[in-house]
Parts: sequence; C-alpha cells; structure tokens
Amino acid sequence: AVTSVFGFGSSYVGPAMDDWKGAAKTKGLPVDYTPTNSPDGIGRYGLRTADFGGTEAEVSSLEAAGVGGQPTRERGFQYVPDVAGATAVMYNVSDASGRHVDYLHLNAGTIGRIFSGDITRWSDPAITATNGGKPLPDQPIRLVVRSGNSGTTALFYDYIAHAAPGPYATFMQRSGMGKFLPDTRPINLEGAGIAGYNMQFLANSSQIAEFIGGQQWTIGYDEFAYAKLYGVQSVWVQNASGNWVQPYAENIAAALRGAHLRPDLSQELSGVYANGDPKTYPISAYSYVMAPCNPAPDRDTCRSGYTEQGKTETMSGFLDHIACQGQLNMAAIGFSPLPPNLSQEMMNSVSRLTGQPPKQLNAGNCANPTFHGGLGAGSSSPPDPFIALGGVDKLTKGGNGGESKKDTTGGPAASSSSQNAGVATASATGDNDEDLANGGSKDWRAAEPAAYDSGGFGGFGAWAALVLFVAIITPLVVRGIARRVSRR
Amino acid sequence: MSDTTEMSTVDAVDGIDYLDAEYADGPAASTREVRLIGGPPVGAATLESRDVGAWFGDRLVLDAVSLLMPAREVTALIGPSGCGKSTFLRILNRMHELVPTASLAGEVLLDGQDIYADGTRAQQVRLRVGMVFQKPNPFPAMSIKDNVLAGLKLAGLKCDDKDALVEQSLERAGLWREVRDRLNAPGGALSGGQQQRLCIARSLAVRPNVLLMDEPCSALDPTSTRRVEQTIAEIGHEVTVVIVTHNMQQAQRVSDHCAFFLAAENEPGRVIEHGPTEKIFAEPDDPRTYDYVNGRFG
Amino acid sequence: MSDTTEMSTVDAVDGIDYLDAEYADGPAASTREVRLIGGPPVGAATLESRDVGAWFGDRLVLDAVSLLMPAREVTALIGPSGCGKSTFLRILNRMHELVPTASLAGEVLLDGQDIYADGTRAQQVRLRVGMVFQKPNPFPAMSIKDNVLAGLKLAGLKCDDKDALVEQSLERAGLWREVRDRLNAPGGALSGGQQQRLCIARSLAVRPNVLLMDEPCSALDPTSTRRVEQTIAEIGHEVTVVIVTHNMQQAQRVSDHCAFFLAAENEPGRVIEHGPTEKIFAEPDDPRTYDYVNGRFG
Amino acid sequence: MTITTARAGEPPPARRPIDDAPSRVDKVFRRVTTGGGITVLVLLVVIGFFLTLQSAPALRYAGFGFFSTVEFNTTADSPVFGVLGMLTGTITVALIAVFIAVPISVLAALFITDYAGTRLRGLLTGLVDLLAAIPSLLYGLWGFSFLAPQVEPVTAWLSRNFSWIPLFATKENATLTQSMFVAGLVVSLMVLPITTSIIREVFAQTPPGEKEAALALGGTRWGMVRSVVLPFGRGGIVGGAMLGLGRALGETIAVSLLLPQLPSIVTHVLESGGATISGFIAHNAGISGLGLNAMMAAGLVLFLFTLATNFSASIIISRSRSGAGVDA
Amino acid sequence: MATLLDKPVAPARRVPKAKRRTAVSTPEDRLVTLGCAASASLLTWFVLHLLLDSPGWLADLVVAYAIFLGMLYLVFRDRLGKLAAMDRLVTTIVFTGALGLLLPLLFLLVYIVVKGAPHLRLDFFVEDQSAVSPVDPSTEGGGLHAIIGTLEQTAMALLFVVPLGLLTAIFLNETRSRLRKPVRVFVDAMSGLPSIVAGLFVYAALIIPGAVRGSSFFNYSGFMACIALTVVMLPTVTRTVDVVLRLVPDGLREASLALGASRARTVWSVVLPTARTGVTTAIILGIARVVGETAPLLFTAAGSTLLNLNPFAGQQEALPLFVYRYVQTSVEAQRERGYVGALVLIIIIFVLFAVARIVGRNRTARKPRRTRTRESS
Ligand SMILES: Nc1ncnc2c1ncn2[C@@H]1O[C@H](COP(=O)(O)OP(=O)(O)OP(=O)(O)O)[C@@H](O)[C@H]1O
Ligand SMILES: Nc1ncnc2c1ncn2[C@@H]1O[C@H](COP(=O)(O)OP(=O)(O)OP(=O)(O)O)[C@@H](O)[C@H]1O
Ligand SMILES: [Mg+2]
Ligand SMILES: [Mg+2]
Repeated sequence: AVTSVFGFGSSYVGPAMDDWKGAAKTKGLPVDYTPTNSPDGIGRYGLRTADFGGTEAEVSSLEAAGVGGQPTRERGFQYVPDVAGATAVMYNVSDASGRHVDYLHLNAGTIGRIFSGDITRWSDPAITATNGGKPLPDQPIRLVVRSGNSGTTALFYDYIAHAAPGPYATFMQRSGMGKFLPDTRPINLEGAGIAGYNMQFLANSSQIAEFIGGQQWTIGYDEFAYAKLYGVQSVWVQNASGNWVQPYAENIAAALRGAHLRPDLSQELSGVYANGDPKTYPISAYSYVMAPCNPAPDRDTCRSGYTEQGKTETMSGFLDHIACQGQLNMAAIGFSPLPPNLSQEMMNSVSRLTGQPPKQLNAGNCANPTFHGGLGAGSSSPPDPFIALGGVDKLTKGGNGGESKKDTTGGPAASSSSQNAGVATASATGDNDEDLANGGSKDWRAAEPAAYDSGGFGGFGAWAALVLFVAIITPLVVRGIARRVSRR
Repeated sequence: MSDTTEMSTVDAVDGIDYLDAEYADGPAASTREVRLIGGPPVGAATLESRDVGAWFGDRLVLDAVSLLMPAREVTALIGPSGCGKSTFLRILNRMHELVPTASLAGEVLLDGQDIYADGTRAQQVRLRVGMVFQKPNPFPAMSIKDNVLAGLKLAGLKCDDKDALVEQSLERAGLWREVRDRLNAPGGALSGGQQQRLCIARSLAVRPNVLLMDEPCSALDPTSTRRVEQTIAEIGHEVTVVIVTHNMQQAQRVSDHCAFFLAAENEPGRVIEHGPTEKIFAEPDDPRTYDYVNGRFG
Repeated sequence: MSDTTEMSTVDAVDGIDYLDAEYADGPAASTREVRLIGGPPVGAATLESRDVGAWFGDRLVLDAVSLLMPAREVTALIGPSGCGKSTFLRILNRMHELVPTASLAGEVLLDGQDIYADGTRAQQVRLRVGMVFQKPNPFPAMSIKDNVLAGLKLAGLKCDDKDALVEQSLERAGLWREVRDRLNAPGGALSGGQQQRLCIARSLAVRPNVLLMDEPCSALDPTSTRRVEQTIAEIGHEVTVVIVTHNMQQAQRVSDHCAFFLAAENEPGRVIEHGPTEKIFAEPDDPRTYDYVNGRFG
Repeated sequence: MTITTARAGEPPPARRPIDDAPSRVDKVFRRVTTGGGITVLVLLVVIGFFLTLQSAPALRYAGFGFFSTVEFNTTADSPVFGVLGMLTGTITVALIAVFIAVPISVLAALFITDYAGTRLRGLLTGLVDLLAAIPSLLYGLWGFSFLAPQVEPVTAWLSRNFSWIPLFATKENATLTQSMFVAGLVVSLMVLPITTSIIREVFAQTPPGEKEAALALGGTRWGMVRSVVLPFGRGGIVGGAMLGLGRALGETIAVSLLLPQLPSIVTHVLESGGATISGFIAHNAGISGLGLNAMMAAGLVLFLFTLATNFSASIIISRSRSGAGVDA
Repeated sequence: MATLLDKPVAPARRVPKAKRRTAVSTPEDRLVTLGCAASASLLTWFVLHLLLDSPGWLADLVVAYAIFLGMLYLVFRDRLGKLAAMDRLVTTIVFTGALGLLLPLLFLLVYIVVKGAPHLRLDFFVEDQSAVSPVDPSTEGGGLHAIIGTLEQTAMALLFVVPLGLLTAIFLNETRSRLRKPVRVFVDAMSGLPSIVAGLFVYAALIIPGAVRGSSFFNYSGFMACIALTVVMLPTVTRTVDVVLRLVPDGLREASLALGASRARTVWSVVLPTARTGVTTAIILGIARVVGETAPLLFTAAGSTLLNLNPFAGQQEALPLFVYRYVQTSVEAQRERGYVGALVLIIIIFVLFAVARIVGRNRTARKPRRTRTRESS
C-alpha cells in the first residue's frame, strides 16, 4: 500500500514541488511538501520528522554553520537533483523623475559589491555605468534578504563570493563569519544585520517578492519563479561572455552545462559563473531532493531506506514522476528541465532507494522535454531592451525633460511587459501612470525626501489651525471664568 | 449662597448653649457656623406624594400612594415584607429610577415642587433628600473624616471650614465623641452601629431637607439600635425624616406619623391607613392595621 | 400520564377512603407503611447537649451549652442575632465541622450515644438528625419527586415503594395536595413557602429521629409561614424538632420548650434560660429574657 | 432554671478533636480528585523539565551570556546568541499592547457594569466572551492585512512631524510596516477582551450599597464611579492588566505575522524591526542543531517569564477579591 | 341620570396613571451633543484637510474626537456646571471605550466575511488541497483535510481535558486538601501559558526523542497536536468549571450532606447535575478557544495539504494552520483560500458559541420525565 510521504525544505523548489505533488496526487501518490528553507529541510530530514528534504545547500555547509547536519549523516541520504533553477536579483527603483525603472542592468562585480555592502547608494557610478549613464536618485540601497537559514542565501552568496571576492571577504569578516571554511557560504545573514548593513530581513520567498514589489529603493535575491509569480522586476545580469541575461529556462540550461557535479551529485558552480556560453545566466543551480537510500558502493552517505514499504513506493513513484513527466512545465514556471543524464541519475537514485535495478530512460519512455531536444514552453528569454538602443550606456540620448525620458524608457517597458509571460509588468506600468498623475501630490508616499527632514509641525498650516482652534475655544473659556467670578 | 444663617442656631442636642464668634471661643466646635457654597436651600421641607405608582418591568408593585410627610417630623412606614415600602422610599429621592426596569407614575412634591418635573436633575433632588440604607455602607477605603465629607466632594459643594462641618455632622449623628480621636481611621473599621451613624452623619453633612431611612437598624445590635433611634429623635427636629421599619416598637418610639402599607397577594402595595402614630397603634381604623401592629402577621 | 385515574381516588386527606391492592388495609396513603431498607432506627429520639462549646478559629462563640431536647417535642432556640443559635444547631448534626476553621468541645447525646464519639460516621448522624435551612434549598436540577427521594438516593437507602414514600412525606409536610399533579415539575418552580415545605418533606423522607430547623420561615411570606408552622406542629408529634426563630410569636405558637441564648459583647454565647415555652414568655427568671421576649431589644 | 454562666470566669473547655471516619467511597473520591488536581502541577513541572532538558546544550554553550546577548546568531563560526533582544521585543510589544488595551478595557468594563442597561449589559458580557474566543490568528490576520496598512500613514505622519519626540523617532527612509507599534496595536486588540472581562468582573462586585450611597449623596454617575467603583476595582485593574500582559507576552501568531523577527533592541517602535520570543520560535519551527537548543532555551525563558507574570497577576486578583469581602 | 352616576367607580381596581419618564438626558442634551459632533468634524476637516495634509481617516478620527470632547465639556459646563459637564464627558468617553472594544470586532468580522465569502464554495467542505497548484483559482480544492484534522485533534483533546478538568475543578471546590491553593494558583498561571510553549513542550518531550528513533507515532501527527491542545485547554476548562462549581450554592451541598450523603455522592448527585449546563458551556467555550489555536500545531501537526484521516501517524492539517499558511503568501488565490478558511473558522466558533449560549440559557428548563406510576410497577 502507498503511504503518504512528507517533505520539508527549500522554498527555491517550492513552485516546482507544487506542480509535482499535484500531479503525483492524481497518480495516487500522496506526497506533501512544505517549503520553508533548505537547512530546515536537511534538519528535519535528519530528525526524521521529514521523509525527504528539498535543498540547495549541502550538509557540509550546515555543519560549518553549526546548525546540525550530524543527525542527517546518521540517517543517511543521497542528493537527487530534481530541477534546475536560478536566483533572480529583484529590485524596485525609480528614476529621477519618479518613474519605475524596469531595465536595471548590473554586472557581476556590481552585484557582488551591492550585496557585500560595498555599494550603498543607487547613484553609485558602478550602477550608473551600466544603466545609460544617468544616475539614479541618491537613495540608500536597501538589501532585502532572507531571515533565518536559507539555501538560497548560500547559493546566492556563493555567486557573490566569486563575483566580488574582496568585498565578500570584508563582508564575511564584518558579519562574524570570517572563519568559515573556504568553500562554505553563509546560510544565514543575520550576522550581517547585526553588523549594521542596511538589510531588510524577511521570512520567505513570497514575502521577499512581495516586499520588493511594494517598497522602493530595494534590491534582493529570490528564486526566479517567485519573480514571475509576483510580477517583480529582475535584473539583467552580465555573464562571462559579456551578454546581459535574465534567468529563463534556456539561460539556465545553458549555464548549467558548465556545472561540475561531484560523485555524490552535489554541485560545484564556479564553472557556471565562468561559462562562456552567451546565453548563460550565471546564478543558476540545481536543486536537490534529499532522500534516504540503501547502502550502495557509489554512495558512502547511504545508510538505509524507509522502514515502511509504503513510503518507499510513494517516494520512488514520486521521483519517477519528477524525472520525466514532472519536467514538462518547468520552463513555464521559471525553472529549467533537467538534462537527460540527470533524469537518468534520478532513476539511479530510485534504484538505490528500492534496491531494484534502475530503469533506463530514453526519448520513448520519458516525457522530459530535454529528451526531445527542447526545454518546454516559456523557455526563451525576451530580448534585452538595451540591445535595441545600442548598449547599456545608451539610455539617454540627450534632453532631461520628462518628455524625452518617457520616450526612452517607454521602449523597454513595453517590450519586456509584452514578453514577460504575461505577468504583471503591465500593472507596474499602471503604477507609473498613477504616480505621474499624482506627481507632487499630498500622498505621503510620494512626499519629497525633504519632507522627512522637517521636524515639528508641518509649517504654516499647523499654526493657522492652532490659532483657529484657540479662537474658537477662548470665548468659551473666558465666559466660563467670567461667570465664575461673578458668582463669587 | 449665604443662606446658612439659619444653621447658626442649631441647637446642641444636650441643651448646651454655645457661642459662635469667629469659631475662636466656642466651647463646642459643632456650633460653629459652617457655610456650604453651592448647595441647595437649607432647612426641613415638606414631602408629599400624590397618586404614586411604581412598576418593576410590567409588574405594578405600588399603587396610588398619596402621603404627606410634614416638615420637621418623623414619618414611619410600616408593613409586611414586599409591600413596597422600600420602593416608595426610593421614589422619594429618585433612587427608584436606578433600577433598569423600574418606572413610576404620580407626583412627588418637595416643598411644593415636583421632583420628577422635566428639567429637574435627579442629582439635585438627591442632594436635598438624603438617604440612609438598611446596611451601613460607609466608603470603606476612606477615613471617617473623608466619609463625612464625601457628599460635599460628590456633589461638588464647597465648604469654608471642613473640620467644623465634620464635627458638626458627627455631633448631630451622635458619633462625635466616639470617633473624634480617630478621624483618620478608615470608615470600615467602626462597629455596625457606629457605621450606621457615620452614614447618617455623611448624609447630614450635605444639609439635606429630608432624610430617608430604610430599616436603618435592622442590621444592628440592640445597643446600636438604641443609639441610632436616639439620633433619629434628635435630628427629627431639624430635618424631615421618613423611616421604614419592621419593628413596631421602634416605630412607636421614634415616629410622629405612621403609614401602614399592605399588598394583598398579586396586588400592588397600597397605603391602608395613615395618621398620628398613637392612633395607628392604639385605635387603628382598619382591622388589618390592628392585626399587623399587634403581631398577627409578619 | 396514566396515574391520573388513580389520582382521582387519592383524596385521602379529605377523609375519603380509597383502595390499594398491596396496602389494602391502609385508610390513607400517608399511613401506608413504607419500609426503608438500610436506614437508621425509626422514631423520635432525645437529643442532649452537654457542656458544648464552639470555636471559629480561635474565637469561642458558644460556651458550656447544656440542653435537653426531649423526644416528640418542639424546642425553640431564641436569642438576638449572632449569639450562636445556628452554630449550636449545626453542632447537633455535625454540620459544624464542615466549616474549615470550626472546632468544638463537649458532648452531644442522641438517645444517649455521643454523636462525636470516635468512629461515628458523620454521615450516619446526619441521616438520623435532619436539617431544614433558613433559605429553602430544593435541588434545582431535580423534579419535586426526585427532590423528596433525594435523601434516599444520596444516603444510599432503598425503599420498597417510592411513590408511597413520596406521597407520605409530602403529606406530612403538608404539600401533597398542592403538588400531586406536578410531581415532575422542577423543584425550583414552587413558591418560597412550598419550597420550604418540600425541603421538610425531603428531610422527612429519610425518617430522621430529629429535625433541626434554622429560621425556616424567615425567608417566607406570612401565608407560607403559617403553613409551615402548621406543618411543624403536625410533625412535632412524630419526631423531635429543634427550631431556631427570631419571631417571638412564632416561638410561642410552635414550641413546647424554649431556650434563650445570649452573647454579651466579646463573650461567647450562652444559654441564659430554658424551660417550658409558657414560662419563658410569661414569667422568665432572668430579666434579660424578659426584656428580650418583650421586644426590648433585637 | 439554672443559669449556665457558671463557667464564665473559668478557662474555656478543651476542644475535642473531630474525627469523621470517611466511607470508602469518600476515600477513593478524595484520592482521585487529588490526583486530578496534581496533574496540573505535574504537567507544569514536566513542561519546565523537558524545555530545560532540550535547552541545556545551548545554555551550557552560552552560559550567562544567554541573558545578556541581544543578537541570536547560531550560524556564525562562533555562534553568538542570547535571549535579550527577543525578550526586550516581547516586553515592548506586550507593554504597548497593555498600554493601549487597559484604558479601553477599563472604559468598556465601566460601560458594561455602570452605564449600559440590563439588556445591553447581558449582551455585551456575552460579546466580550465571544471576542475572547476569537482566535488570535484572525486578529493577527486582520491586523496584518487590514490594520497595518491603515495605520502606516498615521505613523508616517507622526514620525514626520513628531520625530523630535523620542518615542516617534524613525530613521531616514525607514520602513514603517512591521513595526513594534503595529504589532502592539494588534496584540492589544487581542488582550482587550481578556482584560475587559476580568476588570468587568471585579467592577461588578462593587458593593451596590456603596454605589447607591454615592448617588444618594447627590453624586453624579462619574462621581460614583470615581469614588466607589474605581477605588474598589483598583486591584482588578492591576490584575487584569497583568493577565493581559501575560497574554500579550505569549502571543505568537499575530506577532509572527507582523514582525520581521530579527532579535534586536528596538528603540524606534514605529519602524520595522524587532522580534518576540514566541514569534521567533514560530518562525524557526524547523531549526535544528544548536539553534534548536537555543530556541528551546528562549522558549524556557518565555515559559518562566509568563509564569511569573501570571502568578503575580492571579495573586493580585485574588488579593483584590478578598479585599472585596472586607465590608461584607 | 341618577342611576348612571350611581354606577360604582370601582375604587379597588383603579387604572394607574401613565408611567412617567425619568430619562437621564433631555432632548436638548442630545441636540447639543449632536451639534458638538458636527462642529468637531467640520473643524477637523478644516484643519486637517484644508490647512494640513491629513494622514488618513484614522488621524481624522482621533483629532475630531479630541475636539469633540473638548467642545462637549465646555458647552455642558456652560449650561449645567462643572460636575454635570464632567459626568457628561466621562459618559461619552466610557461609551467610546465600549465602542473601542466592539468596533474592531465588527471590522474584523466584516473584513473576514467580505474577503472570504465570495470564494466560499460547498466544495470547500468536500475537497482537499493535494491537487491544487498555487496559481489555480481559489475555488479549486478545499479545506476538508483541515476541517477533519481540527475535528480529530479537538475531539481527542476533549477526551483528555473533560475528565481531567472536571476532576481538578472538583478537587478545587469539593475537597479540603491543603494542595487546593497551590493547584488553583498553578491552574491560573498555566491558563496564561503561551500556547507555543505547549507546542514546544510536545516537540521537545515527545517528537524529537521519538522521531530520531524512527518512531512514526512520536512524530508529527494529529495526536501530538492533541496533546499540545490538551495542555492549552486543560487550565481554561478547569478554571471555567471551577467558577461554575463555585456558583452552586453551598446551601445545596449542605442540604445534601445533611441528608446523610457522602462527599462523593454529593458531588455526583447534587453538584454536577446542578452545574451541568454551566459545565457544558465551559467545555464548549474551551473548544472554541482551542479550535483557533495555531502556534502549538506548528510544532506538532505541522500541517499538510493532504487529507490524513489517521491522527496517529503523519502530518495533519488543521484549519488555523491552513489559514496561517495561506494568508502569508502573496498569491492572491492562495490568500483567498486563507480567507475562506478564516471564514469557516469563525463560523465554527460562532456556532460553538451559540450552542454554548443556548445550553447556558436553559438553566432551569428541564424536560419533564414521565412518572412511573404505581400501577405500572
Ligand atoms: N429590583 C426589583 N426588580 C423587580 N422587582 C422588585 C425589585 N425590587 C423590589 N421588587 C418587588 O417589588 C415589591 C416591593 O418591594 P419592596 O422592596 O419595596 O418591599 P418592602 O416593603 O421594602 O419589603 P421589605 O420589608 O422586605 O424590605 C416586592 O414584591 C419585590 O419583589
Ligand atoms: N463560618 C464562620 N466563621 C467565623 N465565624 C462565624 C462563622 N459563622 C458564624 N460565626 C460567628 O459565630 C457567632 C455565632 O453565629 P451564629 O450564626 O451561630 O449566630 P445566630 O445566633 O445564628 O445569629 P443569627 O440570628 O443572625 O442567625 C457570630 O458571632 C458569627 O459572627
Ligand atoms: Mg425593604
Ligand atoms: Mg443563624
């Protein structure tokens, strides 16, 4: 009989899991997955309160951070790659005239320095240089990051470490994580918050996406699927070949061709960052299911399978589903399907779990689009808006009035919204219009920064009100006193 | 308001004369003139009820009670339990309306003015018509002195010599001598009879025209009862007193007039008979009155 | 209700005969013999207190009370409030010890046996010495019938004819005629006087030897009082009755013997005088008794 | 008849031990009920024991520093964690809540006991009970999605115009959602029914005699309330506030929805930031390793802290009740 | 003519005169109050909207209220004097206080109904969330798994709480043990125990040690949730039952004892039946309180989108968890699901409350039982 299996862990893979478990249910496989964060998944897996985990972080990084890992090793595990994904850099910025920026381009070094706290203002020349040469308003950069432990944090900061090693080292030092092992990354940034970096901590991916959507002058990292889900702008990132890319399936797939997988299938990503393929989106990574396995010669982390046969059946069925059928929709929701070799690795994992020989996949028995030479619907990236303009430094061709800006920024806005898989860029543009209509209005949100500086009563109006109030009240008081006096 | 001159001649109960030249040389402080500022007119007042009826919810508990309670006399209300004596008493100073379901009909005239007339404020009425309850209810957290002065504070009155007022009121309630050394002791620390007299003093301090008393002695021991009766007899010369009592002897002892209330089963209470106390007790007109005062029922 | 047919024949009280298959020879239902199984000895008993003293905490409230309450007679305990009458009464059926701070001295002999003797179970004593309280307290969750039978159920007694017992007890309490048509109505639905008689019936159902009553009429109206007094007079011939009352007329009307309790200030209560009721009321030995029964205090 | 005052001068007679031989049923009854009663004691001890057990490694690691460290960082290479930041956050939120809730509770309780008519009184008393039964989750949900956005402009306005008052100060460009103030506001709504019902209960016990006396002396209703009800109910107000504080301290869900849950000592209550123990725990339900132990230790602190608060509250309330019997 | 006049005027049964009004406030008072309110709101509008930037309706309200109070006091003082003005002022403030208590409730209810009702379908009670993806419209799937979980967990908790709570309350009221006082204080203290601590306790004491050993019983499950809920509910129920038992007049206990009953018998036959409705009410209110508990479930039942009928193994959903999880997400459809759950939760609580009220009301009403007649026996 099948038995329910319960998973916890990565929120990175959450949208994919939602897709998979729904489909598994229709196949009679009761699987549940609660997206929290990767370390949580590994931890619960180790405590055996979870039947499987979802993770991008590795057990070693947890051990380095001192939040467990030991019980996980005791239980035994295997990393099973389940999907490829990417971390998007989301932002919410307005330009000098108060309109939403939807074209932000950042190169690796700049991203690294921003998230290492080295660049702290939006007007920084490094940002200006890749965004048309016209500085953004001189506002502080607010980093939106995950509170608590997170595998996405570990993944992202691995990229930061490669993109800007110097600032990253300083950052780690200041945050109290300086003695980390050379190849382990922070899974938790609270140390940085304590050290005084301008960070907004939020509990999960959806809160981050929502927060950035609603709050100006912010920038953060989040799984790309959430950016799509919430309609938040993502940065165009410059890859090793100098191209500007966003994390669509083709870019992720291209990038991960440079990934190096260790024998236990865990990933080493420096090859991805350096991948010269022009389509590469450099902050791409595989996500993993952490599942138990029976001791096998090629895995020294395996201890034993499930004690319940029902769980083994459900889990193997589930992994089977992910390997092929499950990869169909991945591109559409912001991931990239696994390449054929990794789908086959999934089947090998299943065999380690069940003890049966692995099923051999081929184009005939596997629906994974990569077996059929594609990536599935929604896999291709929209064009870089700056290409049409002739380069990242060509944003403003002169003129600084609202007219000309509208002209120039209108182009990218239109093009990206038309192709962004129909998600909410349209509404973002709507916001723009509204803000323009309200330009200089009394809406407190839009109040000029200067308003924050004036303490006390808000200028003349308050005093007038006070005088008026006194004028009304005084006669009453005077009359009262007069009566009292006359009564004596 | 300077209508307190009448007060200056307040007789010492024991017949001791006194002077009141600037409070300095008076032998007894109680005789000093104390002026209340902002209070109602001082002096006893005649209270008259006309066709008073009372309901609790839809139940009529009192019907067509017309009674004259003359100034400076003690009127006793007697009758078996549940016949509406307390209700009537509470109508006389507008405490009745505090019961959420209560309503009433008829008029109550205080010196000829209807206390239920439109625009009359209950608070003002209660200031003129004081009340003493069955169970002594001093404010336990306040000192004896503050208890006496509580009425002033509550009614927003001012007084130019509080100590004198305290002494005077306690004196009139017959409590001065017992407590003058511990005016700052809490009111709750007195014995039951003393507490009751403290309540009387408290009521007297605001110079009411009428004092209503609802079984003021029923919770007291015999000695205290005596003492309170004595107090009633004394103040009866100055203010109009209306007293409810279950004790026939007491009614005989303290009252000048007497009204007998009776409620037949499922009928509202009515005044069966009223008149001078001697007459009610000696030769009542109504046989039911006779039965009642002679302990045939109740 | 199929018992209405039979009800029609139960006019026993008015002297009409009726037939009864099993108890064919009984002229009235109330006279049928109902056997209680497991109960105490039936019949009135003499109660005697010897040198009884009582404390609440460290305060002695009753001192050296020696009193004989003869079988089949009504003894009234009178005295001003707080002199320890209730305390004494509660000592007589071991209710006193329910007050956590209470303790006592002396002996209470029920038919010669000390009810406080070692190994005597309070429960057994209370079964023999019933009690009726000041405020009628029928069990509100039970019907009238269940109320009467409550004692049986509570004491774990059995009875061979419950309906007869109910009828008999209610008859003796003078309530049968009023409630026989609604034995299943809740006990709380009766009037005060009926409730009190229901409580008497409830106490009688377990066939106590002695019945103690603590101001059983003080919460009742005059009519109900009359009715209860009548009941007391009737059951007084069958069980020993001890009654506390504040009402001198009532004491005179219902009791054969009378004991006057008095507690001087800060002194424990004592029996000042006891003897036949006529004597206590007509020519008491002690002047305090004279004062008290003539309404000089209290 | 002999007058039995012969012993007047003598020492009182010896007391008799009252010996009741309880029946077997009663013995069993006593044992069973005592067992039931003791379960509660045992349960509390067991809770404390297991929390201590699980938090021991963390406490051993951090030592006394656990109570003096603000940050809670179990993932640094030398973990630094302590409960101080969360504890101050917890207390701040609770105090804000109580400061808002108690005045309203007192007023509402007064309204119910002394101003409303009988029918309304019954209705309101029931309503307050109903309010108390509404899960804090729903309050939190409402506060999170409805109230906080409504309050935000007001706090923005406050911080813009009154930032010279330290209480209203905010950093430049600070986020104003997710602030201690908003959390306190929502928690105050949750403790309102509890404090109201306690205070109402105490107010309702005000001796009616004293109230009538105050009115009969010519006092207004306010005069009556001020001179009788409030002095009488003082203990109840304090006790209700303490109990409300206890509730507010332990409130989890609403604050976990409303605060970012980053332990720090928050000085700008209008501005985003801060954590409470319970909210932090709820947030980190899946933490493991040393973090789990540290979290358990934080839970233990919360447990002891609320116990202490509730103990004092219940003592204050029972005091005030026994005070009510003085005049009886 | 004469006969007509002779007709008796029936002095005995006179029709009483009309009742008289004794209202506290006069129409004039009300008019003045209204005037003050109008003028205060105008002034506020003038000051906040014409002279200043109003930061929103909340600030308007506060300012208008303050102005209103000031005006009211001054006007009444002018008319009736200081005392009456103060009285009036306090009356107004007190009334506002009551509103301050009730309005949030009203807002809350309306908000949840408005947000939840449009998406509530009957399907909600028959489907679970296992086959639903986040972007599906909120009418897809349902909350059956959550409702079942809540029912199972609460019902099992009741199995522990009712006997234990009753025993403890009886212990507190009907025995004279020296432990009574400490127990009562502990119960009081425990009733304020943060519910998350209850969850943490079960997690620390049962789940962690059990799960690591591979036990499926000592792992996330409905039963573990039930234990945590028991810890939460026990003191609440004990306290309310304690209060109810305390309300049983001592006279009844004494009457019972005076009839020769044992203590146990008195409790069983007199005290409990008398307090039965109160006890029922207390238990229902205990349920109402515990049905909405979220925090302890985070550590015990842990939530799930699958329907899990077995409370002894596997994660289980409960309504509060359902709501908690979904309202935190920012996907509109997910949030709508959360609001539907909240609406259902509130309906459950209202129903429980109504039942408690109805039970509580019929305190004396009792179905008459048929008499057993002598003939039939
Ligand atoms: N608050 C109330 N609500 C309803 N009915 C009431 C209320 N107060 C008194 N009654 C009823 O009104 C009637 C008259 O009561 P009242 O207290 O005036 O009698 P009384 O003559 O003072 O009796 P007692 O001598 O016992 O004090 C009684 O039948 C009583 O039941
Ligand atoms: N439970 C108690 N705890 C302490 N003292 C008590 C208790 N019950 C009664 N007393 C005191 O014992 C004394 C005697 O009380 P008791 O009730 O026996 O008097 P009583 O004669 O019945 O008075 P009453 O006529 O008012 O009923 C009183 O002074 C009373 O204050
Ligand atoms: Mg009366
Ligand atoms: Mg007594």
